[in-house]
Amino acid sequence: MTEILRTEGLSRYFGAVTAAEDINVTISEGEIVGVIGANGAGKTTFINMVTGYLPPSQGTIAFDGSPIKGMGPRKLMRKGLARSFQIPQLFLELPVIDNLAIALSAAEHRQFQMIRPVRTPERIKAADEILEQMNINHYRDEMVTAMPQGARKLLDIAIAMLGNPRMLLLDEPTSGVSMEEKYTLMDTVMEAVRQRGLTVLFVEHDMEIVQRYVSRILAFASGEVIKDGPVDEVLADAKVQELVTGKHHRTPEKEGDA
Amino acid sequence: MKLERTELSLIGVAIAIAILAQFSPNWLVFTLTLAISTALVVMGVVMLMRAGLVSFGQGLFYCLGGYAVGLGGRFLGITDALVLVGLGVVVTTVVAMILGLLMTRYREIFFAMLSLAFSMILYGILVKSHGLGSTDGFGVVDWTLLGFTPGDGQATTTALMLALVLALAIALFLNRYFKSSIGLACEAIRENEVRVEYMGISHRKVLYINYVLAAAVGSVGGSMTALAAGHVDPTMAYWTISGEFVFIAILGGTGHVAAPFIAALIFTLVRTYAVELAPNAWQMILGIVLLLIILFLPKGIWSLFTRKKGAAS
Amino acid sequence: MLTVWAILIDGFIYASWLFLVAAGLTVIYGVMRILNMAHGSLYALGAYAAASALGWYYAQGGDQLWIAFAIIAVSAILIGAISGLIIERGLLRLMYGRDEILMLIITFAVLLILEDVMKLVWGTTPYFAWQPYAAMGRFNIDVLTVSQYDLLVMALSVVIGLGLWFWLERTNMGKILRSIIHDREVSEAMGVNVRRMFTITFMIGATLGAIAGGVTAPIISVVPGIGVEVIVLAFAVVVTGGLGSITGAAVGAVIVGLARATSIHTMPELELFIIYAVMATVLVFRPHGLFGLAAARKI
Amino acid sequence: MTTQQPRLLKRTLLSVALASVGVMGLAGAANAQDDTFKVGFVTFLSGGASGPFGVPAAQGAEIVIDAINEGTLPAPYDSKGVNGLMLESVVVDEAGGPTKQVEEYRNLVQRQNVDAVIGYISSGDCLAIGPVAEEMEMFTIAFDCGTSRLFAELDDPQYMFRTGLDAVADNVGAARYLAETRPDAERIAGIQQNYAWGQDSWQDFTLAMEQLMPEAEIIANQTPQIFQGSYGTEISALQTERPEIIHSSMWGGDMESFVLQANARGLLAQADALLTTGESGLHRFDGQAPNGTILGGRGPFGAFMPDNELSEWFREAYEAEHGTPPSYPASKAAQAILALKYAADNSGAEGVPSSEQLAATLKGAEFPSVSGTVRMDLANGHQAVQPMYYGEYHYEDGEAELRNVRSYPGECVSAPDGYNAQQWIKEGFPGVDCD
Repeated sequence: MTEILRTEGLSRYFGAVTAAEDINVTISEGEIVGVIGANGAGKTTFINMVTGYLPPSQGTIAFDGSPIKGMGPRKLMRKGLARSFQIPQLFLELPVIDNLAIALSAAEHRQFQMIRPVRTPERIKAADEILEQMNINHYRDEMVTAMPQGARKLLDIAIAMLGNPRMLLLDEPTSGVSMEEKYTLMDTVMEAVRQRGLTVLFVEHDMEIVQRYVSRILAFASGEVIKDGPVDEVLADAKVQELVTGKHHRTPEKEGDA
Repeated sequence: MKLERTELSLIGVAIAIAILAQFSPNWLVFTLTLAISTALVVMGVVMLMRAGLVSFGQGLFYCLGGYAVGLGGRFLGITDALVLVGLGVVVTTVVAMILGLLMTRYREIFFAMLSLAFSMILYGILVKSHGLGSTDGFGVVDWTLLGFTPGDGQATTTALMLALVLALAIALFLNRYFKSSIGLACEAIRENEVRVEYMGISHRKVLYINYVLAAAVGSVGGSMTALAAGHVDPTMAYWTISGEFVFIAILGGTGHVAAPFIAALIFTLVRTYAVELAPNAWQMILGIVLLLIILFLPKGIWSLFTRKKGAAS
Repeated sequence: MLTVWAILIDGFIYASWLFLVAAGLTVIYGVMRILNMAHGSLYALGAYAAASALGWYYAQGGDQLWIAFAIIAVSAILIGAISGLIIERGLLRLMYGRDEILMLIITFAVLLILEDVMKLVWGTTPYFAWQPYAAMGRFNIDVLTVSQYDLLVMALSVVIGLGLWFWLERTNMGKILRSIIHDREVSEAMGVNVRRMFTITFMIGATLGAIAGGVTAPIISVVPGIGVEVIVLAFAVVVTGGLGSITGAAVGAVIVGLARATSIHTMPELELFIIYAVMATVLVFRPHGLFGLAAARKI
Repeated sequence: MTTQQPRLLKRTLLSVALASVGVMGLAGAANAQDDTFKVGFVTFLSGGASGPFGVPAAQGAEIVIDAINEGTLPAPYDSKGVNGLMLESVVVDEAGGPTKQVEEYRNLVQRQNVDAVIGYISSGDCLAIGPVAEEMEMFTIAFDCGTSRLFAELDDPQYMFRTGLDAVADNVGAARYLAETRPDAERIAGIQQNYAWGQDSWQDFTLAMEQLMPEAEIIANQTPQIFQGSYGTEISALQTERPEIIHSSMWGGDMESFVLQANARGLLAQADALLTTGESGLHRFDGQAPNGTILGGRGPFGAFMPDNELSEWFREAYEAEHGTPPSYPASKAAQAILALKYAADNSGAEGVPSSEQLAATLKGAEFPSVSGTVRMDLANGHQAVQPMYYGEYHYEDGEAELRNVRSYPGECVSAPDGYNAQQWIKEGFPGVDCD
C-alpha cells in the first residue's frame, strides 16, 4: 500500500502550553484510522495542523509524497485533503442545496463565475445524489438552520466529499448526535467513504464506534501519540486504558449514555 | 439567452418609467434620476453587505465617479456622457483595485471605519484643492450623448434615459451575479469564511472582486448624479453621505436587486415631503421611519414583496 | 523648544478631552457590543443642559465658581443618566440580539431624532456659558498661555479613567461585567442579570458622554450639530485604541492628540487628514486596533 | 410577526406610494392661485449654520414679508403686497449639500410652483443653483453667499441675482481698515475654517495686504476644521508666532468659540483680532471680546445699517419680535425680500409678474433698502454694489457698540466688471475709487 500522509516531529505550542509534541504518523492509502484521546489531548490540533488551519511550530508534513507544511486549507483541499468539523461549518442562512452548489462550483474551479447561476442542472443533480446518499434529501430546499444536529453533521461531511478528496479527516463526526442516531450516521458516512475509496482519519470518543469502523488507532494524550497500531492492540494497552479509555473502554465524556 | 421573470419585470419597469417620464413634470424626472443614481451606489453597499461587509465609505467611489465627470469635462475636454461615465469607472476601478488589497483583510466595524477613513482622506484632499473650488466644488460642463446634444429642457429627460439604461444594464447583471457562483460565494463568506476556504475558494479573492465591482457600480451612480445635478463638490465623499447609503440599503434590504431602487425612491420621497412639511423636524421623521422599518421589517422593505416561509420571524 | 512644549501641552489637553468623549463609547461597546452613534448627541445634550443651567445661574447673579462646577456636574449627570435610561429601556432593549451593524444603524436613527429634539427644546441660537472658563484664569510659559480650566479637564479625565479602571477591574460589578464581555451566554446561564447590567452600563456610558459635553460647554458656543462633529472623532480614537478597551481609548487619545498638536504646530495644512491617517496607519499594522483582540471562530 | 401584518403593511405602503405620486403629479398640473405671489426661501434650518445665520435670516425675511402683506413698511414700500399680490413664502432647509439643493430647487419651481426663489447662504449651493436657475428661467436672488466665482462662472446671467457683496469686498475692506488704523502692524496671522470660504477669504486678504501694507509680514495661518469648536492648539500655535493682528473669516458659533478661547488664553491681549463676520457676535460677546476687536458685517448690515427709515423700522420690528437687534444675516435677508418687492412693484405687470419681468426690472436697478441705497451695478446689473464697513468692538456697562466705524464705497472694495477679483487685487486695484 502506498503512503498518503506522513508527519515527522510535528509539534505545536501556544505560548508555554504544548498542544502537540513530536507527532510521527504515517498513513497509507485506503486506511481507516481512528484517533482517540481525552479532551485536550491534541487530536483537533493535529487535524488543524494537517489541514493547514494551524501552522505547526515544528516538524514536517507530507501528503502524497510532497511536503505541504505552510499550505493553507484551500491549497490542501485542492491537493485532495478534506475535512469535516466537530461543530459543522455550514452556511446557516443559505438553503442546503446552495451549500452544496457552492462546494460543487469550487470543485469545478468555477467559483468566480459571475453570470451563470450557481445552481446549474448538473450541480443540482450531483447535489441530489449526495443528499440522497446521506439520507438528508428532504432538507434540500430548507435553510441549514432548520436542520437537526445529525443532519448538519452529514451535510458537513457531504460538502467535504464534494471536493473529490483522496483523504478525509473527520473531527468527531458523532459528537452532539444522539446514541440511537450515531450508528445510522456512521453507517451512512462509511458507506459513502467506501464507495469513493477514501482514506479516512477520524476522531471519536465512543470506543464502540471506533472498534466497529476502524482498522487502526492513534491514541493521543497530552499532545503526544502514546500508541499507534491495530485496534485490539491499542485498546488493550495499559497506558491507553489509563489515559484515554478508562477501564471499561468508556470515556469520561460529557455526552454520557443518552 | 432566455430571460427569466425578474429580468422581464426589470426591463418592463424600465420601459414603463421611460414612457411615463415623457408625461411627467420635470422635477419628478429629476428626482427619479437622482434616486436611480443613488440606488446604484446603494447597490454597491448591498453587494458588500451580502458578503457581510458594511462600508461607511462608499461615498469615496460615488465622489470619484462624480469628480471624474467634472474633471474630465473641464480639463480633458470630454463632453460625451458615456465616455465620462466610463472614465469614472476606470479611475474608480484602479483606486478600488489598490485599496481592495488592504480592505479585504478587514471585517465588521474595522472594515466600516477603514472605508470611512479612506473616504474622508479623499474629502480632505478635495477640500485642500483650492483650484477645484474646495468645498464649493465646481460645475459640470454641458454634455452630449453619442453626438446628440440635449437642448434646453431636454437635459433632465436625457439624463434620466441614460440613468435608466445604465441602471437596467447593471441591475440585469447583478440579478445574475447575485445567483452566480461568486455571488453565492460572497454570501457564503458572510456566513462562514472557514468553510469557504476549506471548499478551496479564496475568500480574499472573492471579496476583492466583489469590492472592485461594488466600487465601479458606485462610481456610475456618482457620475450620473454629477451629470444630472450639474455640480460636484467634496460633500460626496463626506461620511454622512456614505451613512445615507447604508441607511437606504438597510431600508430596502439585501434580498433583491430591485430593493435599492425602491428604497432610494421611498427615501427621496419621504425626505422631500419631510423637508417640506416639517422643515424643522425632517431628521426626526427620517429617524423614526428608519426605526419603524428596522422594528417591523427587519429584512427591509423588500420583505413586503416576498412571502418566504419564516423569513419575517 | 517653545514649540515642543506647546505640542506636549496642547497634545495632552486635547487627548484628555478626546478621552472624555471616547470613554463612554468604548465602555458601551466593550460590554454591550453596540457602537453607539448617538454618543455625540449625548455629548450635545450634556453641553446644552450645562450651558442653559449655567446661563440661568449667572443670570441670577451667581458668581461662585464651585457652584458653577456643581451645576455642570449635576445637569450633565442628570440628563445623561435619564436619556441613557430612556434610550436603553425604550428602544435598544427591543433590539438586542440583532446584528452589530444593525445596532449601529439604530443608534444612527436615535442620533437623527435627538438632533431635532434638541433643536425643538433649545432652539438654534448658540448658547454661550463662558463664565467658568474665563474665571479659571491662565498662566504663562513665555508667550504661551495655558488655561487652568483645561488643566481641570485633564485632571477630570485622569480621574474618570482611573475610576473606570477601578470599576471594571476591582469591583464586584466589574467582575460580572467582565464575565459578560467574555461570554454573554455563559454568564446568563450562571444567573447574571445581563439586562440589568446592560441598562446600568448604557446609563454610565451615556452619562460619560454628557459629562464630556458638560465640561466642554463653557469652552465653546453650543450650537446645533456639535454632536455630529465629535462622533467620528470619538470613533477614530476608539478604533485606533481597540474597541472596548479603556486603556486603548486612553492610548488612542494620546496618540491622536499628540499627532494633531504636532501637525497644527508644524504643518497646519495636514490637520484635516491627521486623525484618519493615524487610524488607517494603526489599522494597517494592527487590524483590531492597538489593544483590540481578534475573536477566533470556534470550529 | 404574523403573516397578516406584512400584507397589510404592504398594501398600505403601496397605496401610500401610489397616492403620493398621484397627488404630486396633480399638484404639478394645478396652477398657483392668481392673487398670491409665492416665493421659495431657502436657508439653513439645521446644522451649525442655522443658529447664527439661517434662522435669523428666516426671521428677518418673515418680518418683512408680514409687513409687506399688512402694508406697514415705510415708503416706498408702503403698498400692500408685491404688485398688489399677497406674498406667500415656502421655507426650505438648506442643509444637505448642493446636489440635494438642486433637487429641492427643482421641487420649489416645478412642484410648488413658486414665482421666485430667494436664498442660499452656502457658496457651494449658490454655485450649483446658478446654472439651474438659468436653465429653468426662474428669477432667483442669492441673499448671502459670498463666493466671487458666482458670476465669474455664470456667463451672461439672466435670472440669477445677488443682493449682497462677495467675500472679496470683505477682505479688501479689512485690509484697507488695517492700513488706515494700524499702519505699523508688522506680524499678521490668520485662522480660517478649513473650507472654501476660509481659503478664499485668506487668499483675498493676503493678496490685498501685499498691495496695501507691503511692509507687513504674513507669518502664519491656521486652518481648523469647520464646527471644530475648541481651538486650544491653534491658539497656542498662533501664540508661538507672536502676531500683532489675527485675521479670521470664521463665522457663527466657531467664531464666537474662538474669540472666547483666545480671549481667555490671553491671545487677544497680545494681538488684535479682525473678524470679517464678527458683527453677528456683537450682542453676544458680553464683553468676552476685548475692546478694539475689529468687526465686519459683510457690508452695511446688522449694526452697520445706516440710519434711514427702513433700517429703523426693521431694527425695531426685529427687536420687538425676537428680543435682540437684527444681525447681518437678518438684514441681508430683509434686503433680498425688499429687492423682490421693488422688482415686482415696478415690473409693470398685470397680476403675477413673470421671471423675465422681474429680472428686467431688477437688472441694473437702484433700490432703497435697510442698508441704504443698493445699486445692482456689477455682473451686468445682477450683482449689488454696496459700501463695506468695519468698526471696533466696544463694551461698557453691559452695552456693546461699534466705534471708529469706517466705510469704503463699493468701487473701493469690489472689482469692476471684466476683472477676475484676484487679478484685480494683484494689479493694484485698477479703476478703484475710494472717495
